[in-house]
Amino acid sequence: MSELFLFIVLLYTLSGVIPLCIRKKRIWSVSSIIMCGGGILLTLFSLPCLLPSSAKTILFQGEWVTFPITIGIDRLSAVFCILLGILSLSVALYTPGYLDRMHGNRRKYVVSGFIPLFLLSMLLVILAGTTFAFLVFWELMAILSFFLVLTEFEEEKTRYASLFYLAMTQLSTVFVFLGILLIRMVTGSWEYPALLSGNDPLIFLSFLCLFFGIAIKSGVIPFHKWLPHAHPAAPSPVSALMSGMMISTALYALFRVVTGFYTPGVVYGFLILAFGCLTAVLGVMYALKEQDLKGLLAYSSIDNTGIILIGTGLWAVFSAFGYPALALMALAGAVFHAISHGLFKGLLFLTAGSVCQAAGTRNIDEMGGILVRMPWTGGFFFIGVLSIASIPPFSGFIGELLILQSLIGGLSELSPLLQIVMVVVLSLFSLTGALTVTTFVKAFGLTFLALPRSEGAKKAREVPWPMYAGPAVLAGVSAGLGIFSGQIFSFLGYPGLLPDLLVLFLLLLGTTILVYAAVWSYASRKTRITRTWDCGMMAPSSRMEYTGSGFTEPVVRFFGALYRTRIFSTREYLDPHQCLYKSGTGGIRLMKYFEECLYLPIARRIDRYASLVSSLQNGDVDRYVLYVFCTVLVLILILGWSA
Amino acid sequence: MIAILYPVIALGILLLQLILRTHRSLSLLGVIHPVLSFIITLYLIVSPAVWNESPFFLIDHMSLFVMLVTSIIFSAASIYAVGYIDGLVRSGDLEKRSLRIFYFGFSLLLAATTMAIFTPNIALFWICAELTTVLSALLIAVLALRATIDASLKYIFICSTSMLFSFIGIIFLFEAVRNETGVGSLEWKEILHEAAGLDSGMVFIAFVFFFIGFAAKSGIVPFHTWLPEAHAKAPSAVSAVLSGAILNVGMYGILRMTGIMQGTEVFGQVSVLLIVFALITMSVACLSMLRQKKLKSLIAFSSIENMGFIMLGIGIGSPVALFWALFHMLGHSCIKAGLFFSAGILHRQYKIPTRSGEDEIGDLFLLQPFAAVTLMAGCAALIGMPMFPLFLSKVGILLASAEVSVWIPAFVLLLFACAGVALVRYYLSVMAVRFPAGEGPAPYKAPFSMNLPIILLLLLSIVIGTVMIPEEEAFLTAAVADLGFGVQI
Amino acid sequence: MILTEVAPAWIRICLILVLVSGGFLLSSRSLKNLVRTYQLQSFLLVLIALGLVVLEGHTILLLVAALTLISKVFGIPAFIRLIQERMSIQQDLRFSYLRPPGALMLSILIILLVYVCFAQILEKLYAANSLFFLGSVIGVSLVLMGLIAVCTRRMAISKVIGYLSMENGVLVFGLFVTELPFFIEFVIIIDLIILVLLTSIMTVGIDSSIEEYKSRMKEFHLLSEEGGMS
Amino acid sequence: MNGESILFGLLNVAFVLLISPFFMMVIKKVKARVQGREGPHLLQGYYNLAKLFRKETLYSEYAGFISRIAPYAALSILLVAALQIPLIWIPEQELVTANIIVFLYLLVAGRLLIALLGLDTASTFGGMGSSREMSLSAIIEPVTVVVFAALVYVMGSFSIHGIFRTAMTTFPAYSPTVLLLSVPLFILIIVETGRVPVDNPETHLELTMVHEGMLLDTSGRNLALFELSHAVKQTLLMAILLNIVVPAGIALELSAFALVLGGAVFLLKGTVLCVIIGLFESAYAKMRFFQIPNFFMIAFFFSILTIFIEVMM
Repeated sequence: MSELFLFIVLLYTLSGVIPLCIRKKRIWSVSSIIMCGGGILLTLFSLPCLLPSSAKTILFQGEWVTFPITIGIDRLSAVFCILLGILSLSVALYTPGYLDRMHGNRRKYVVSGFIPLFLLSMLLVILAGTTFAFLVFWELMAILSFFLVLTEFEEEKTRYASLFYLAMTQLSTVFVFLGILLIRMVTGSWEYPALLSGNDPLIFLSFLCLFFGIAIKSGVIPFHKWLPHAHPAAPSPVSALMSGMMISTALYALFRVVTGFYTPGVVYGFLILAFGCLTAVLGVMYALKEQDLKGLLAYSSIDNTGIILIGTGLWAVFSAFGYPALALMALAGAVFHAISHGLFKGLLFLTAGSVCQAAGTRNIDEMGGILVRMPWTGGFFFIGVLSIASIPPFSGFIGELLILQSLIGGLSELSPLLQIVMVVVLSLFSLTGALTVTTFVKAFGLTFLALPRSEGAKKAREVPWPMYAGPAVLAGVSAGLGIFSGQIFSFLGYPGLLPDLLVLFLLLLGTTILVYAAVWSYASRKTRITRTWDCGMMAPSSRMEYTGSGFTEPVVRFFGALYRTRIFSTREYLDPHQCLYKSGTGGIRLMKYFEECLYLPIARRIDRYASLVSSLQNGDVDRYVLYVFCTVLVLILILGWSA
Repeated sequence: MIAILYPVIALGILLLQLILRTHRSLSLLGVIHPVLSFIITLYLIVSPAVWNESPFFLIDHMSLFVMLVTSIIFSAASIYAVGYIDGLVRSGDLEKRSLRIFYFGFSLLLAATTMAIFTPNIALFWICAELTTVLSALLIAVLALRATIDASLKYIFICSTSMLFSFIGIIFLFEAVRNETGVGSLEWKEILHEAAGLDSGMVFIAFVFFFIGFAAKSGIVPFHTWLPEAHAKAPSAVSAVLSGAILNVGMYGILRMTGIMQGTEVFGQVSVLLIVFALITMSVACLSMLRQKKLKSLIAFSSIENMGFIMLGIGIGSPVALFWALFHMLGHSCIKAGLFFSAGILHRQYKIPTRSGEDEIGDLFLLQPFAAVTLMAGCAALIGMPMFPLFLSKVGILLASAEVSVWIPAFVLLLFACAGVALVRYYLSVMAVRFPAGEGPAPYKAPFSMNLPIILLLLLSIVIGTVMIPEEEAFLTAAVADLGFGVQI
Repeated sequence: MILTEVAPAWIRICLILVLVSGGFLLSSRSLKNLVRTYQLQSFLLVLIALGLVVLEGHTILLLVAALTLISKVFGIPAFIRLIQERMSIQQDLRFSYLRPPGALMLSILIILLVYVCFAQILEKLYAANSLFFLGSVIGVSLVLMGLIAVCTRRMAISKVIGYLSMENGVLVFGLFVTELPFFIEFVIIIDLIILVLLTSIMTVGIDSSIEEYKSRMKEFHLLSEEGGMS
Repeated sequence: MNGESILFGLLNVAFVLLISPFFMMVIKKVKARVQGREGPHLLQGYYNLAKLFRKETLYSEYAGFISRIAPYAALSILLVAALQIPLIWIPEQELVTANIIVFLYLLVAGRLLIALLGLDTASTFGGMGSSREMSLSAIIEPVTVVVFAALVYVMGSFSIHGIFRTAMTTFPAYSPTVLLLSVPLFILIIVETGRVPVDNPETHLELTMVHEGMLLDTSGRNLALFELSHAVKQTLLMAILLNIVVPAGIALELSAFALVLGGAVFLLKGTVLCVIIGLFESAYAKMRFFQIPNFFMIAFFFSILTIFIEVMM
């Protein structure tokens, strides 16, 4: 068992080191093949650990310079290992093709080398068995992903994104670090604590720290702002991994912490629930308005994080009030959604990456008509859309179903005050779901359907087969996971949580075939492909179509309070007294609320302090001696005072 | 009497440097001296039996540890200097005549540092520390530019004036011991032995005054002002030594002195004093880092930050904290020296020492891929990424500090985050600058002797950061015990 | 016999004079006077050392007195004069933060502060009129007054004199700790080296001719413009 | 999946398909009468469908596979959804898929397909229609979910089968909360089927149309399928309201008489409701598009009120 595991680690390491050390043309195909092997092996390796009977297995035990490191697998980590295995398989299939079409030379080696290492670091985070090991791998994950985000460093936006990412990830480290230190103080050991409880304020403080640390990493609002900058800036396979796997890894940590470290408490639950609701609703609101295809996907990751947080929060609340059945349902929903989100978000990012590369733009308004040009890519994207829009029986539906069930179930169980909270959560949750559908109708419809709106989109061509084979794997798993969800839950030992969607799927399939057959046999089969309604214009032009902004305008109007706009204008004058107006520009733009009202003010404040402090260093030796003089006086005063 | 070899070798080398005048031989001698010191140190470390043979040397785990760090840094710097100084001479930045001054000063500096570490007497220690100031000031000014002379003068003024206070402290200490035992003494070991009986008021005065000078020596705020300028303007080989070895001399003094304090009644006050200064140091350094536009100033401020962090470990005063403080010292020296070396390559590439104003770095990855990558690795190490030693010492010291107050690690971690952002922000701002086609400088080919020490130091720091070298733990624990702190870690 | 009885008073008078000389050092503007004051201050140290020899009979203090006489009363001042001549600076007219009257006021406050603070700590061990106590207060005060000089004088050469005065303060204090002074001599040597180095950097640069040095020093703000030019 | 379930499925689906066009025409007829017109024949719906099925089908030359799949998928999704809602007979054994959330999300699926279809044809109206449709659906969805959550809460079952059964068994003494729920349910019917004041199914005016906008480019059998699925959707939503508020007549055991009775009673109930809808539509004017959220708030208010009242009791 542990040998096999070490072999898998070796495979990942090898596939990371090979392109970093050997500079041969297309060496990354070799590395990809190894990574495929690693992914498949990892999936197979983790499957038996899922069984209800399997206990925690220690795979490796050692010391990292006096600190204990344990690597072990249990059922929760096995679930995420499988996700990681599948994602690495599909990314490995996808990456070589993507790299071939990327510009720059040396960075290709770096990207292809860092991807497996990044995956490995996440694997180790998931399998870490001591808080110290967790911290080590968590940090490695952060730094590796930072370098990957930085790939296209020539672009100003990328550098901004990576700096933002680094700052936030450092902040996350601060919290996680602190949380782990506090746990170490409370328990006196580096082992994962088990169900801490008690009135020690340190316990709650440690929870808060860990939660905020994880929240930053998984893009919980208001700590999210780095995410829509960083995820799109990275090359698409990396975006897929960051959105698909890194967020899942953070969520794994959340599950581990919330369910394992602390005795569930009401306060914990409501805290998570509140952040979850905020994240889900605002995340999808921002996603809806986003014009950058990858940015839209990134925001949608935030919204899914929110959904998962809601599930986790519900778990804590229900557990604290003593409804284990409901709690289990909520947690199952959250975990399942985390997995399925990993899958379909990976799928969406990979296919979106192909599209962006082919069209040479990430702006949805400049796309259109891609489906005809890239049918495979488009088809798999569509499956991703169906999943994320939680269309039954695709996988995205299951998580929402379970969480909704537990919410509605909780409605009839809890005390009146909590019921009201549940209603609020319920309506926000469903609002999120509906807006997600709208968002992805926009994302799919305006990107793939209708007429191309730019030259780039017109010239887009289908990618080579491995680049849609990777997404195909994800699409298959994503669909299968939904269809067989009932069976999967029974296999895991939780039967009867949800209706049998296999039947639903078969019914849908059968009915469609029946309807088709009926229409085919009884109705007229005459078909013509022509111009349909063209308003009397001779040919519909792409300029007549709805754009992304137009599409979402009604929602923006409905939720005007949330989308704050800001008017900007610049004027130029002919004379210095600013009397003779020369020219100017003006407009309205959507306010980046969190960035402009939260992040930038803080950054400016810190910068002000920094400039204040660095003005101490003014180059004047007299000033320097003065510091010494004053300090000595103060010290003498302290001496006299303390005696 | 193995230890006697240190001064003997130093003398021999200095004599040879007087006789031999060719550039080659001078640089060769420059390498031989620290490497020999390194070998002797290693020998001493593995054979504890010979430690107590000479009354003129204080040889214990602690001094050997600091000496080890020092000789590693000096060896690396001397190897680096072979190529670096050669480049300076070729480009005309360094006059041929100054060459001998440089190598002579370099060897003398090593000798002074060695003596400072091994001397059993506090006053002698003070004198050697003063000597290191003078000699490093000489090395800083060796390029004879307005900026370097300015920096070196500031160094002398701030450090020497502060060091005078230290001497007052030493006198107080002496008097305190005399009051207790009737016979004054300045031997580290004896004072440590007598520490418990000393008058608390006297001892506290002694400590505070002593602290002023050595804080200035190790760049503790507000005595740090000389450091960013001196380290930034010195030739990179010298900056590395200053940051990696000379700062440690100051810390060594504070360590020993705190060890003495540990046995007295005033340790609580000393601890608070150290922690407060450490936190002030770290905050000033980290915030200043955010505004630095020059690479070497940035790295220099990061040295201040790290010194503050080591002092935090000392201030906490538990054996665990001291253990990790020593560990941090080792790791920081290796990483910082490596970083200054990388920065030196960039300075050669972009001719920075001869210019004023902002660094003009561009086409970084095209012109200097090696320096760029090692710089990146060094920054990652400074930020405290796992695989590098600073991460571990961060965990160790912060864990110990959490026992004092939970807010210390929170605050310090935020400062570390700040420093990390500052480093990366700088790196990001230079990495993408492109010179217009044809206007960039010709690539500077760094000789192998400049690349080798960087690789060695980075490898060394990764080794330290990932595995415990056999006996390392026991050795460090013993070093902590030598200082007068408890035995167990 | 008489000498041993007179000696304490003698030493006290000298100590007070040392402080007074410190005050002069702060207030004097002419560089020549500065050097002369420093010379006087060093000479007072010699006298204190001699007084201590009489009082406590440590002959090693004689050695100290001799060394001080040679280095501080004759050697260093002569060297500084030499440099001053080469730089053609007569007056120190630019100050930062405090002009001489302010500096004097401040130094009075400092003496008071040091006295009060040290009294707090040392009263348990020493009588208020013991020589050690007096020596420590005056020594530390002198060091701080020297520091004021370093801080407020803009010209490097006056800073150097301030530094030397600080050192004298340490020496004053050290003289009262018997057995110790042996080491103090090392200190003097070290500081001589520092001084030599420092001034040599400033006067001759590392290797340049006088003209080149001046053109370099023009921008060098440690030297004031009116002082640096001839 | 036993025989009973299969029988139920076939019966229910067949019944829904059969009566849906009729209900559509009833509403049209009522509206026409109110406006003083004669109105279409009550069986005109069936003629229309037959006509459309016989006609040629046009596809836009820019359209992809969405246009080909959507009509069939939309209808079959609604037919599968129809299994969730028993019209005339509630079988003993619940279906394995019976779940109110599945029903809701199936409706969403249908809407998603139609919205994509609107974009697929590359016409401006299609985009406009789907934009409006999706925007409205975004804000009606919380209302829908809360209404159904209230239903689940009041009736104590997660499937509509169970809800109907509860309504049936507690029929004479049903609590006022169910009456309260009928208001949001009614509004849901209006919204989901695109009726005045939210949408106007009669016109193809670009200022007002929502649902029709998306279907503007469909023709022939595809249009027929969409019309049919629209009608089915309306019937299903009506059935929910009817079988909760007036649960009388639903067969609880399998017998020919009970089924016929159930069918007849449902037809009657449905016709009455259609008349009400028709009158309601005639009484109101089309709302401004951006006023519509206010209308939804009424539904939201009532559903939350239901829950609160139930909590208080």
